[in-house]
Amino acid sequence: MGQFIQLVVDGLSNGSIYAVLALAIVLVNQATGLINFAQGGMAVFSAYITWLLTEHGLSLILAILLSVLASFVLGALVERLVMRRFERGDPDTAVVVTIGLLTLITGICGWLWTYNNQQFRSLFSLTTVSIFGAAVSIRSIGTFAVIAVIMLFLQALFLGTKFGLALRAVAINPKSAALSGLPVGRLLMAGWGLAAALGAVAGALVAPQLTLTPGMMDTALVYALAAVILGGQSSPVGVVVAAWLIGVVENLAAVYVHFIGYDLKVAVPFILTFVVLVVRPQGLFGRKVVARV
Amino acid sequence: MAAELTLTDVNLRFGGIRVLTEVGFAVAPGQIFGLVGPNGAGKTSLFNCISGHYRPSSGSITIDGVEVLGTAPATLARHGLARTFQHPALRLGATVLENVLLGAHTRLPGGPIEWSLRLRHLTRSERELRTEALELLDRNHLGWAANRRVDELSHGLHKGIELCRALLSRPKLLLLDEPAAGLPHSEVEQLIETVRRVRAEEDITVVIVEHHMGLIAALTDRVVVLDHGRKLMDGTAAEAQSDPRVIEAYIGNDAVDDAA
Amino acid sequence: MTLLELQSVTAFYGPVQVLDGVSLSVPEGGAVGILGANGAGKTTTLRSISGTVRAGGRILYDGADIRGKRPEQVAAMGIAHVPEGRGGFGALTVRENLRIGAYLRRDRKGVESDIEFVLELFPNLRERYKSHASALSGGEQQMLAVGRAFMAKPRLLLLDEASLGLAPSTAMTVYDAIAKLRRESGIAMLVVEQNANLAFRLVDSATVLETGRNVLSGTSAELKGMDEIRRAYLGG
Amino acid sequence: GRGRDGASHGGASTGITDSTITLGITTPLSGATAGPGTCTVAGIKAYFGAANAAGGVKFGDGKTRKVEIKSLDDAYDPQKAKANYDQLKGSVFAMTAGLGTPTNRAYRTAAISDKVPQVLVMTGDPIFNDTSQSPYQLSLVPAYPNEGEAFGKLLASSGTAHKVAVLSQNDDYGQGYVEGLKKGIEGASNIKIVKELTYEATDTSVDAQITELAATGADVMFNAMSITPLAIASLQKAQQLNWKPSWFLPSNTSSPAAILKPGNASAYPGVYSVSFAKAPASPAFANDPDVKKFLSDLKQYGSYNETPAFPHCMWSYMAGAILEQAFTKMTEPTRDNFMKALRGISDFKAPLMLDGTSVNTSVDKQPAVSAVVVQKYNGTGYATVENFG
Amino acid sequence: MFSRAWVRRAITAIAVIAVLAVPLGFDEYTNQNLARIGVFAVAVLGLNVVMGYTGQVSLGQIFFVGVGAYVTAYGATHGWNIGVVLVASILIPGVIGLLVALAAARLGGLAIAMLTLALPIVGVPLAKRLSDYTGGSQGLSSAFSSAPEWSGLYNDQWQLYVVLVVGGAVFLLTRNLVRGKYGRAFAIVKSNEAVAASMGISPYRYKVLAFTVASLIGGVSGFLYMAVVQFTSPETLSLGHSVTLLASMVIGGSASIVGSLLGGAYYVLAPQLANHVDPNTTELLQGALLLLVLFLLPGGLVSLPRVIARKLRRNRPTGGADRQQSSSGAPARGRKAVEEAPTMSGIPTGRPE
Ligand SMILES: Nc1ncnc2c1ncn2[C@@H]1O[C@H](COP(=O)(O)OP(=O)(O)OP(=O)(O)O)[C@@H](O)[C@H]1O
Ligand SMILES: Nc1ncnc2c1ncn2[C@@H]1O[C@H](COP(=O)(O)OP(=O)(O)OP(=O)(O)O)[C@@H](O)[C@H]1O
Ligand SMILES: [Mg+2]
Ligand SMILES: [Mg+2]
Repeated sequence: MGQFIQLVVDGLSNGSIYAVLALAIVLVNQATGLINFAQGGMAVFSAYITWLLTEHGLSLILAILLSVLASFVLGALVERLVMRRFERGDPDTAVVVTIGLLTLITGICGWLWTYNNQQFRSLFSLTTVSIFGAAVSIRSIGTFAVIAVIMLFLQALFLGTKFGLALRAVAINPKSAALSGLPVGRLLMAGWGLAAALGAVAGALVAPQLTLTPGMMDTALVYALAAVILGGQSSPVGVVVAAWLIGVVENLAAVYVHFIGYDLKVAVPFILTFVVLVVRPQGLFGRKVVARV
Repeated sequence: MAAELTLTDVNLRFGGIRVLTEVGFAVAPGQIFGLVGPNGAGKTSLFNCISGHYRPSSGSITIDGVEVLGTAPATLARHGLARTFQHPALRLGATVLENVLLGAHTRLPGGPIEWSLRLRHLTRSERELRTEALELLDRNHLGWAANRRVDELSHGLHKGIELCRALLSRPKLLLLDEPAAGLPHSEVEQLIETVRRVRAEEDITVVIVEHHMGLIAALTDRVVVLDHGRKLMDGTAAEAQSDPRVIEAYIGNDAVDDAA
Repeated sequence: MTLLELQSVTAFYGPVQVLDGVSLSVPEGGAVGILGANGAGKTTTLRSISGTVRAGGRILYDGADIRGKRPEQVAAMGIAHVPEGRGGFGALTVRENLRIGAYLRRDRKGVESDIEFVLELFPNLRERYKSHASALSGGEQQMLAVGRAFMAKPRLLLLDEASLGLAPSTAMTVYDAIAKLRRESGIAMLVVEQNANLAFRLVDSATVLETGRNVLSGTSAELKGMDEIRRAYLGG
Repeated sequence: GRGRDGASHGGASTGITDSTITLGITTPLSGATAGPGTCTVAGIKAYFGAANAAGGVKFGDGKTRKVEIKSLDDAYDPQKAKANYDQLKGSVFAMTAGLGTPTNRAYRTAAISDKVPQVLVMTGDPIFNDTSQSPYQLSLVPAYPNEGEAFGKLLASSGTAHKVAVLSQNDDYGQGYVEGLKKGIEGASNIKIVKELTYEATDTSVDAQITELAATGADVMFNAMSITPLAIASLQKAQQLNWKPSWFLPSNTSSPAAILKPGNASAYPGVYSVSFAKAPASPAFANDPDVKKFLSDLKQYGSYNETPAFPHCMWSYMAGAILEQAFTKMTEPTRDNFMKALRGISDFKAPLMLDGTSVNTSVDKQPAVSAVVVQKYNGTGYATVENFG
Repeated sequence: MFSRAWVRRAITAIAVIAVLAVPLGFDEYTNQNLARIGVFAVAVLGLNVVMGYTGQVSLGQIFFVGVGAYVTAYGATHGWNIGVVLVASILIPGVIGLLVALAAARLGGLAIAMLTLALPIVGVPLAKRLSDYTGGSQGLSSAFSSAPEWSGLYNDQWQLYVVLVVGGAVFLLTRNLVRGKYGRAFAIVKSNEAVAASMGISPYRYKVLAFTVASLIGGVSGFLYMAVVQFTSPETLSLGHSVTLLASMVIGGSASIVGSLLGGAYYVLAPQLANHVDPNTTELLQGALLLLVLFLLPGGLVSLPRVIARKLRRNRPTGGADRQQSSSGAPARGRKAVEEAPTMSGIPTGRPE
């Protein structure tokens, strides 16, 4: 029983890693209609900025704040200078452009800061507290809390604010949005900027555990994508819940389902997602959009 | 053989919304049948039920006496049902001819392996259908546009292309969803001619949804009026146009003197 | 006072010229119709005004040339365009669609009361208030498009076949509502309409386009009296 | 079938002239393994950069040649490694130092049929040392089982009873270590393996494994792990669970600065590793002349500015020294002659080598370096140990 | 005068002969590179069938390449007849593809991308687990494609011939498939499933078909991979390569046969180019190259001639379209304008007859 709870707690803390990235992906998806493969790379880049600032003696909090700001600007610039050209074209091309961005950003990180692992200070301490007999680190709890806050913030942004509504409208139909007077370009930039800023937070949360390397987010990205689709692309709460679910189920399956084991546990989120999608094509929390004929 | 279509007590709901309630009527083979009613009455949904895109929650739909409820749309299409869409659904980047040829899909023989080998009889039937498609376009005054990309053409022409696509499949039951929308008056007359000619030549049953009462009056043998998912009346177009309930719910009082 | 004036406007799609010197003018609070066969360039004319198609010639709005402005800038100047086809925000609810229409407005109260006005006009939309726009019937989507344009409280309304797919009585209601709006708040409008009977209920004058050029213009009364017009557009 | 012979025109093999010899490397310089991959290039460039600066290497045929290195990135993709080899083989004398089992295997067959030496490559795969199967091959580092076995033997000879928990990478690397461990404790009744788990190199976390292993209450953790962040996380996680076994880490994830310190390894009764190279980060070697020269060569000629966290820099630096040994014994500028010279080195002590280890290339089925010593972490660096505990 | 058909046949024959002469004319490294391009062009071609033509985003194509390679390696090392090896290396991935497709085709849009993404992700540990057949993480080598003595060819020449013949056949068959009936069907499934259904095209069945064809072709690519690389391991089917295949498809030109070839060339040559410039910054260079190509040619490399033609047309000195206009007295709108313009009243009475 103790082990079971510990595994659940471990799973939640893994899931949190996927969740932060997934939230950023949802943000871009809602604001531009794209799945951004470069999201992980952008988060890594932001983490390097934070790291660089701390290396120069800044306090971690300050470094993160500055990095969030810088990332917002960089994200907006990426949209303006790179993505803009592809946004109204073939969506496959746009997705491949984000793949190119991922490669480029990873390459730039490797070139500027080498492919070696850099130690990244953690916002939260590693000391543990005991919850229901399971050891939980303050870091896990802190990460958990930050994610919950971001999740609620995004949920409120999308559903409750005019700005969020405008972001979504632009993604759905930029032409009509422009006819209604929405500043399409600026909204797209804002969407990317926000996602990049969120990526900076994600990077700072994840880097202490994964250590900072250019490819730090590669695996997490795959899980984050699964979480985005499982949770229902449009729902911040949905993807976070999905990410936690994936983390927990994966752990339990590895330990308790002998046939799966630690090598094939990676299949679990995908099987889970498949089963859910067959029953609920819109994902756990997504709302079905009917395509009428 | 023109098809016979019968609907009995068709019910359709989406979540809490009742879209169709106990709708039933029969279309005799070879008829041109009108389906009218206010916006949101459920006309398109009814088409979707017949063509298999929607699955009614209860009721029965038979074509030539065979129950088709729950049959996949592709299967129905292979058995002689064709339709157009209220909002034209064409491949915008492809040429008009390519779009129309799609209608001939079920008429082309051969499976994927034969087509990979490009067997001679396949290329021959493809050529023949191409010729047929061009003739069809010509007859519908669209021959000049055959090799233009669809997105280079104005919206008004899209309906006509869809009609040709549906006709190329040689259907025995044809469902037309607002074929006259967006056409100027003179074109509507042409459309009326076309549908009449098709019925005369092809041995086909046609069901038309249309808000253009002139077209309905000129073309249909019978009409059913839907309102809020229920059948309001069933009769000739003239009867419908003078039925006070229909005028109240649909045509509007001051439209009577204006209607063409 | 002329609100909008097109002077020899030209437009191309790629190398293909589709407008070849279209001229017309809409007075403040006036309503002008555009008639023409399919492909005559009616939609393109409206697009060149709202900035979705690049145009040559001159397009004067309030005396200033607005060519080259981006659609959102044009919209911000008080021009609302009800585009041809669906053009809605499928994954947004009816309510959200209407709110997007009012994006440029700052008066919260006014927006809410205008939403009420639109729902009054289109009872169908009230019934589907929380549905995604993509679930609506064809006519209901058209209502939503018109409603969105109302929500913008424009000075100039560009209507591209606003009656498309509307039931006769509804079309009438809409046109009467537009006429009322025009009377009450002095909105000017440029109306493309295949159903010329409807159009003439609304417009004071109209121009006929053919292959991208005006071939005929006149007041409603003048045009209605012409045989060719009757034959081609009115069915008489 | 036949390949085209690029091997020798009128005596001298490809890639060697009277004044130069060119060596080729294909190794991951991008992607997940780029960290150690970059190190492999830096180390050998450092060695020969210094040698070239000192005038060059004097060959056994009396000529002095400069050594040139051509390195290409294969991103750990076997197909790209083969393509790189295809590209290099027309201009290099031998392939060397590349990192990775599948990548080295991908062009092994071709190298054999082209008679291009593929030597001192960094893989623990034993096939490269079997002269009957791989006549033109020789790997540098101890086969993975050797390292595991060394630790197993130490455990077995401790005389006390131990329960061992095993966590290994799910590939030949991890399996090799575990195999070696088992061989080392064969017949020793005091050692019991209580649980064996694996992880994937791409995993982001091994928390669940550690949790499961901690529940066994084992007092020894055998952690055959090659991924830096996971090694750190394992050390951290076990502490969180208040599980403090003696710990074994393999040679390439035992860096005191990069892994043990952030993992707070001093919390454990003992952290063991095996090695044959001096750890430059270890204070014990701070004034070691080998280490000092190595670090300055690395900076100057390898363009590598940090103190390496991966041992691969040291290993390829040694590879340079071993190659130089072979060069000095080469009497003809041919590949055959080179292979013979390379195979004839015994008890050579390359720079940076720990006491108790040496290079022996004449033993079939063994890599150039097969002896390792077990070391124990002392809070800052390592010290060689003879006994467990 | 020669008839058009005759000229076409002659040109085709000359082209075929020229292509077949290639292996004899180039040096070893060029031949090897061409062979590699062929391998990945076939893989991209398969991806194009399911994604480019049918619109089902697949991140799993490399998995089928890997399975094909493993089957080939297994068969070749177990002394199977080479024909049997070829057939097995196509059919086994095909059957797996079919089974996956039966499940995946139920899902639409991104969900299918996610499910296919799982293939390489799960494929790697699976390949390790099935080490009895796959050689585990150490992989399998097989030099079954060495040139036979009777041919008198070098290995590289022989391998290139294998690629040319097998790959050429696959390209030809696929081109035929995507041209007529099936091409149209795939295209409408891509653009609107509801419409497809009402044309008698079951979206599900055609998605399954496209996916299966893609995996069959992937299997061919795997066979050729083994013939050219002669080694396979779990790394062969890693996700990163699948993503690169997808990028290559778009860069070559999606839904295009020639584009597939160009995509294969990109897949093979981009890393080599990057290595040539600076092996230490290959990722940076490849990312930059990808963005550069798509920036200039969003339609992929295959659109280059079209883009050049458009540029030339635009740069033509005043005249061109304008001149045409003044001579007809009507805006240049092709046939329609010319035929429609003259109406007596100035009001069109309908469309031209
Ligand atoms: N898939 C669906 N999901 C939810 N509601 C739907 C769906 N399909 C139809 N409806 C609802 O059913 C009602 C009837 O729609 P339908 O399209 O059948 O109307 P219609 O009679 O064709 O109207 P119109 O003349 O405007 O085209 C509408 O209110 C619509 O919102
Ligand atoms: N994207 C495009 N590319 C090329 N040509 C186009 C494009 N859009 C429209 N056209 C052409 O421009 C001309 C004018 O089109 P427009 O849409 O303005 O006509 P319209 O008068 O609105 O017709 P309708 O009544 O059918 O809507 C047509 O000949 C059409 O073929
Ligand atoms: Mg309808
Ligand atoms: Mg129009």
